[in-house]
Amino acid sequence: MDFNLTTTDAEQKFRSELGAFLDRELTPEICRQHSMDLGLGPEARAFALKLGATGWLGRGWPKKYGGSGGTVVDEYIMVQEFARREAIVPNIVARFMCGPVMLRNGSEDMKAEFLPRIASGEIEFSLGYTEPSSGSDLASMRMKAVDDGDSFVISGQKIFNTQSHFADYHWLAVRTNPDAPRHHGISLFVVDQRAPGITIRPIETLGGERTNEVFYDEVRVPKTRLVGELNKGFYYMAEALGYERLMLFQSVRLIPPFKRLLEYTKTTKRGGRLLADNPDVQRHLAQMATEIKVAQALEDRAFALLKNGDPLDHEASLLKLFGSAMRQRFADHALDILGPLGRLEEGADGAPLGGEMAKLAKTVVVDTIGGGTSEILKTVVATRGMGLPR
Amino acid sequence: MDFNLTTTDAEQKFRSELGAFLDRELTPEICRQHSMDLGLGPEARAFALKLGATGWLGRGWPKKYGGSGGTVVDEYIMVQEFARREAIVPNIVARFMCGPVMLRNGSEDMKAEFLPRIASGEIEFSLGYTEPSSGSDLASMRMKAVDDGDSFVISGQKIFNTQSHFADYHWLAVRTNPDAPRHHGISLFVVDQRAPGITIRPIETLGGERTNEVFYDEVRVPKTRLVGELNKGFYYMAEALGYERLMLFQSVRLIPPFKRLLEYTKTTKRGGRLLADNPDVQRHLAQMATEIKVAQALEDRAFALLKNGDPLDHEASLLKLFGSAMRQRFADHALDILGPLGRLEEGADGAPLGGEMAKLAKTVVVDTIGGGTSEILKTVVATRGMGLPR
Amino acid sequence: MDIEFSEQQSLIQNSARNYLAATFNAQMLRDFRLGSQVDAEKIWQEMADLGFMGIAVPEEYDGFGGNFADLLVLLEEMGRVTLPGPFFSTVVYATEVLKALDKQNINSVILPAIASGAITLALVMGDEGNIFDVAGLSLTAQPDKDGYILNGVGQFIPNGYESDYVICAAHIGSAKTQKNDTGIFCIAVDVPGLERKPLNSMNGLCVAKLTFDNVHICRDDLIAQGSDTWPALEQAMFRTAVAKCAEMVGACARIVEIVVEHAKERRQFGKPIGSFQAIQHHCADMLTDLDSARWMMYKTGWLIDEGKASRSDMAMTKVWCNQACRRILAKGHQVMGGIGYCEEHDMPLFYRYIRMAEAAMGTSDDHLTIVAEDLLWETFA
Amino acid sequence: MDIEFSEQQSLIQNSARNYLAATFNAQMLRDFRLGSQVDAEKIWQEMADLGFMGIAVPEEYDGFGGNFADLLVLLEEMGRVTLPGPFFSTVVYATEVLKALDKQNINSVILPAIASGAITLALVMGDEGNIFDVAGLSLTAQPDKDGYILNGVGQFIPNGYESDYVICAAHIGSAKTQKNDTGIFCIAVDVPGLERKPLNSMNGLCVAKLTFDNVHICRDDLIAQGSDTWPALEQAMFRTAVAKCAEMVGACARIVEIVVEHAKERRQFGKPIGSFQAIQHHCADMLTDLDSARWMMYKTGWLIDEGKASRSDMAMTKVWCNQACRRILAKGHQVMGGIGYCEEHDMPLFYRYIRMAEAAMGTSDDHLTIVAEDLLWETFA
Repeated sequence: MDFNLTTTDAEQKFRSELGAFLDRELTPEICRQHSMDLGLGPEARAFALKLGATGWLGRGWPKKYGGSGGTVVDEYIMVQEFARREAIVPNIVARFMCGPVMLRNGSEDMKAEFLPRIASGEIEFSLGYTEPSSGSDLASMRMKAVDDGDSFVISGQKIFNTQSHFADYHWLAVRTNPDAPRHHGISLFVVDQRAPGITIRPIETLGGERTNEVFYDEVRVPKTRLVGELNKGFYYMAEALGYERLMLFQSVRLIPPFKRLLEYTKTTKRGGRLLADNPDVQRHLAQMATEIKVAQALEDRAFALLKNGDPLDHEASLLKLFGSAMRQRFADHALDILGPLGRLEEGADGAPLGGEMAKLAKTVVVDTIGGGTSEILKTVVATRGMGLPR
Repeated sequence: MDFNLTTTDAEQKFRSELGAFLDRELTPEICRQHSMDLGLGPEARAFALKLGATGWLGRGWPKKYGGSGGTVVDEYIMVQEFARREAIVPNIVARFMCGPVMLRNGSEDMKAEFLPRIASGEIEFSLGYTEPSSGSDLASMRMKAVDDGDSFVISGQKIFNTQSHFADYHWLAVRTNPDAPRHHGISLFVVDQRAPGITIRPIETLGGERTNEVFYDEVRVPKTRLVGELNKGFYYMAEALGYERLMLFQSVRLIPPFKRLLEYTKTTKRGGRLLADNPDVQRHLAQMATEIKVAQALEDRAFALLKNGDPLDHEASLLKLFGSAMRQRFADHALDILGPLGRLEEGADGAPLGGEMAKLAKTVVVDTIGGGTSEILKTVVATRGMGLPR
Repeated sequence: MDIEFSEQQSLIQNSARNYLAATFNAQMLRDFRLGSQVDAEKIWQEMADLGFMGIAVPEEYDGFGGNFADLLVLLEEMGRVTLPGPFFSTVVYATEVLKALDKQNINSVILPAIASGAITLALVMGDEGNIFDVAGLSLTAQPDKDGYILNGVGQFIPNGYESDYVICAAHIGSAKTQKNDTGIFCIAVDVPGLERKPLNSMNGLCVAKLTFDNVHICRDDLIAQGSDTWPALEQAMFRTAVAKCAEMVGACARIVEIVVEHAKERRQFGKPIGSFQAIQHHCADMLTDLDSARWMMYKTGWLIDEGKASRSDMAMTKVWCNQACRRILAKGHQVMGGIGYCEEHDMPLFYRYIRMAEAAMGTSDDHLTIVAEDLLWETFA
Repeated sequence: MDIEFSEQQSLIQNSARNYLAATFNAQMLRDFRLGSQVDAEKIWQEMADLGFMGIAVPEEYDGFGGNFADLLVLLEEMGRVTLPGPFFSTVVYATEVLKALDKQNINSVILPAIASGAITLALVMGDEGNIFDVAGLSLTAQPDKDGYILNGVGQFIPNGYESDYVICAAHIGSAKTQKNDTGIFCIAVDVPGLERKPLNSMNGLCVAKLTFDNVHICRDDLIAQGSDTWPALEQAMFRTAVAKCAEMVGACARIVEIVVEHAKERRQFGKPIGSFQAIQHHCADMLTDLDSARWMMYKTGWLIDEGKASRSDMAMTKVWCNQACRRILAKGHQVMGGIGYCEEHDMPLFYRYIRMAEAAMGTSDDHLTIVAEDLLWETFA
């Protein structure tokens, strides 16, 4: 039994070099652009290219596709080193969601075209899965691609495509065989996000992030942009889920905000008494700290399975269930600790910690919804993880 | 808007006279016999007859059936006055579950035979509903009554018939038409609990109460003992549910134990400090007190509907949902307050409050299960109370 | 026992529901949050004309003379539309203080003006929304020859930016612990030395920071002082906490309606999501929390009107409403799914409203502490 | 990162699971709870022969020399059958203290006897299960000419009635606050003046009250004293708290198995109840709690073996296991329905076991207080 992430010298070297790079290059502005989903500014774009140039962004991928060797441990090191600095790996959708699927299932041409540009930090993708009437029931999607010689012609609408306003490509799931059973008629395409016929409408969210509706009006997509085999799209989407959930969710990200909150309670008085001396505040803090540690233990276990080559199925759903609910409890505790002032937002005179907990509280609302609702995930855990009948 | 229970002089007089009677006559031994479901001893039997002799047990029923007039307010006063003294109205199943159904649906002969004996405190009933394979899905019951001239012949098994070992009559639901849709083929009978062919096997429970399995082997029941119409039994069972739930559940019963716990914390030190000075203990106590008060407000609302003649449907389910979960939280708080010693039981040297919280904790386990599981009740609230599709 | 609304209460409910539903829509409410004052004065006057402002003002002061439960009925309706503006701070917060202080010479001037909609008020009490501790008063008033000099900062003052007058509780002199030295002042916001800054909160610009820098107050602006002052203030604060619960219950009642409607209409896996047990049970939990909060709130209101409400009764009400409404909000979002996270939907209005309300007039922790104090010193009955 | 059990741990797991499953059945466990000692000696010796007693005893003392994680693996198995008897008090609680004190002359005598199954031990520490406060030690030891006189009451002592020896922590002299004056004694239970009374607990007679009435102890029975004693004891207590978590996790793992089996087999409304979303989601919640508790427990065990576990790491583990296991227990009963409430079913065994364990070696409140203390004084990493 060994919970050490880095066990080889190479891994340790990678971690420390990457850490040093990030300490040097990551600015608050870049972190802000990462976390807001409002679009990458020039700073974040430049940073992505700089990281790409080191070869580290492609760590874990074959060299011929722009990768730099290394293992899944390196990928996890990368994710964690960014997370502990409250940043996100640049072009994360391309790097951890679309890229790996392409690597396993894409044609040689597709891989050669896209993977090196992902590894170089050049391009980002946006997921095009959800439709207004297909949320939890993703397999009911209705947006269609019609075969038309060398290309498909696509019309319809997607929603909650969070990166579409700044991403370069749309990772689009559409129905290609309306007559097949639901899961069997869906294909994945890589579509130029700026192609003629595409309209992107912004959706403002409670948490302040931007997401989008994306409308397709007879958009022509060459057949070379089909990912893998026709009508296998749903399986490609599903097979990557465990890996994605682990790589995208890192509770270590909560540690810096927690430390700031802790420090705030040690230095701020309410009613003549330090917050940290209030037993209610103490209980909230202790519970928050405990739950972060528990989440980390669960993540360690999931990563150990992944590293071991074991399938990461319901374990990833369970991890997301735990982590998302934990983040919501975290925000509730934080607001309880901060009281009325904790409801002040960025820019308000006297807002504790610059209003970050008010912001966090709004943001985490979607955590138990997006990327699989808790209800769907619980059913997955119960049926796939525990063998209960469907 | 008026939350006063007693509004007329007659009601106030009844309450104060009944209260004085109970203060005089109720002994700890009687309360113990009431609460344990272990069977009524001679003291509790004698007490029931004494109460019956006052005419108050039949309060709310017509005089010709042994009642003494009065209103549903009087019935509720009776329930509450017993509950606040941690006792239970004697022969409560007969008085508040079987009696009212009989009063509405029974034949004249049946009413004349049974109701006066209920009102006099003489007889108790035991519910015979659940079967080993029919719990939440009560309508699937399989125990059958076969028509045989002047009587029915009944064979089969019931389970969780809590009073059968001391009750005089079995209030038995059985299938009388196997061909009808599930809810339409069930009838209710009054069966002498000591009739030949009936075997009662005790079941010991976690909470220490006794319950029973009841086996019927060709038990012959005269047709005069059919309650109301044939095959209407399920509806009779259902129509009484709201009334029963309100009359059987009274959160005021938790107030005396809460006060004893409170007093204990004010007089007991742990680690050199009074428990009552421990902020964790304070928080637990405040939450417990709050929830008892909230339950009382919900009960007031339910009773106001009942008194007003409004149907008490999902509101009673909601009340039971709240109250049962509240009692479980209450027990958890109590154990948290009392720490290790709170796990000592009656008779153990040093058990706080004579081990009553350890006992309570075990007892409340069944509260969210018996009399309708919380899962079933939530579905009732959602579908019947909120109009969600079945 | 009769929990039906009185005829008068039903009238209040209907008139408020009809007016508010016809007046506010989601876009308007979002605009208000971001600072728009379009139609604010017109709406304010219409509400005054409907008698809303005078609901709890005694008839002798040109009010409607309603009891506390009447006020709760109205506030529940206002919660349903997440009503913005200085209604609560004027008609509840400030009015409760004025009624509790019961100074006829003051009330005969201010209460009619409140009832007619002529003025709006805010209240400066304790530090950072801490309203229950006399030692935590935000301001000090130093006597000088023709009055007082007020200093200090009122932080997180509801509607402190858009009100005409501010009622301030201040320590007179320098001692900061005695209840006897509390003075109450009523001052116009244009007094020199008072700076008001709106604060960006989760629910927009509905709170403010008021800085008093040597503000000269003439003697007549002291409206109460002495040993009765703090107890009266405290009583008003607890009643106001219960009133806040009515707003929260109204908001949550509307959340439950929105969510149930969605659960009936939204289809996934070939059927309405409301036919799935998980969704049904979320909804049942929401209704359980809503009903329990609602009846606790009205029962406490009735106790207040009967003169029987203890401090604990009122504190428990805020504890439970805070806890229950937080759960309703969370489950509501869960049932709504992604669409409820979009600002164009109604849910974010309620999110912002409830998050502010659960911290207003005392958090759960604040009130549990009060309940515990009383439990340990008084009798629980 | 490799969370697989080592080969040795798998051996321990298999051997324990096979032996315990073959040895215990529900009826036997109920009888044990009610005081039956049938087969107890035989079982004890079999377990010793299998190496269970020596698992954490260093090889130099004739033990198995396993690390802390090995011990956790074994305890998880014991939790699965709610193992009764003095195993935990002897092999974990007392052994951890002895190892922490590290007195070779003592350990060379006692540890081999533990490993061989020759003796059982109990431990008397603080008042009423309060094991983390030096001021709360239950006993005082007054020096006299040839030794000490022990007085005091050890309340709620795990397996205090059926053990051969008692290790006692006592204040030497009369001062009750200094960590330096803590002395540790090892005494045989037949010493005059020691009265032992079994207590009826939620899990039967597994705790006792030990009254020391002028018990004369000879000087040699003092096995440790001085400034290192309390820190060593404290370390042992925290490790033991983590060990208790392993038992709880084992019990809950078995609850989950029982419940899932039931949910697959029990049919209502024409289908297995496990096909209803409400039941599925209860089960998923249970697994989430179980996995999180389990991996937190093993990770902390690993940290302990690496010498990197802080006091907080260990306290957090008990906090979370207490909280998670309580929920698992409650949901387990809910899925089982009425049958799980009958004493003849296995669920009550687990109910009683978990309710005791959640209070043993510190409640959630106790450990949260410790975590908070450390958070406020140390760095959180």
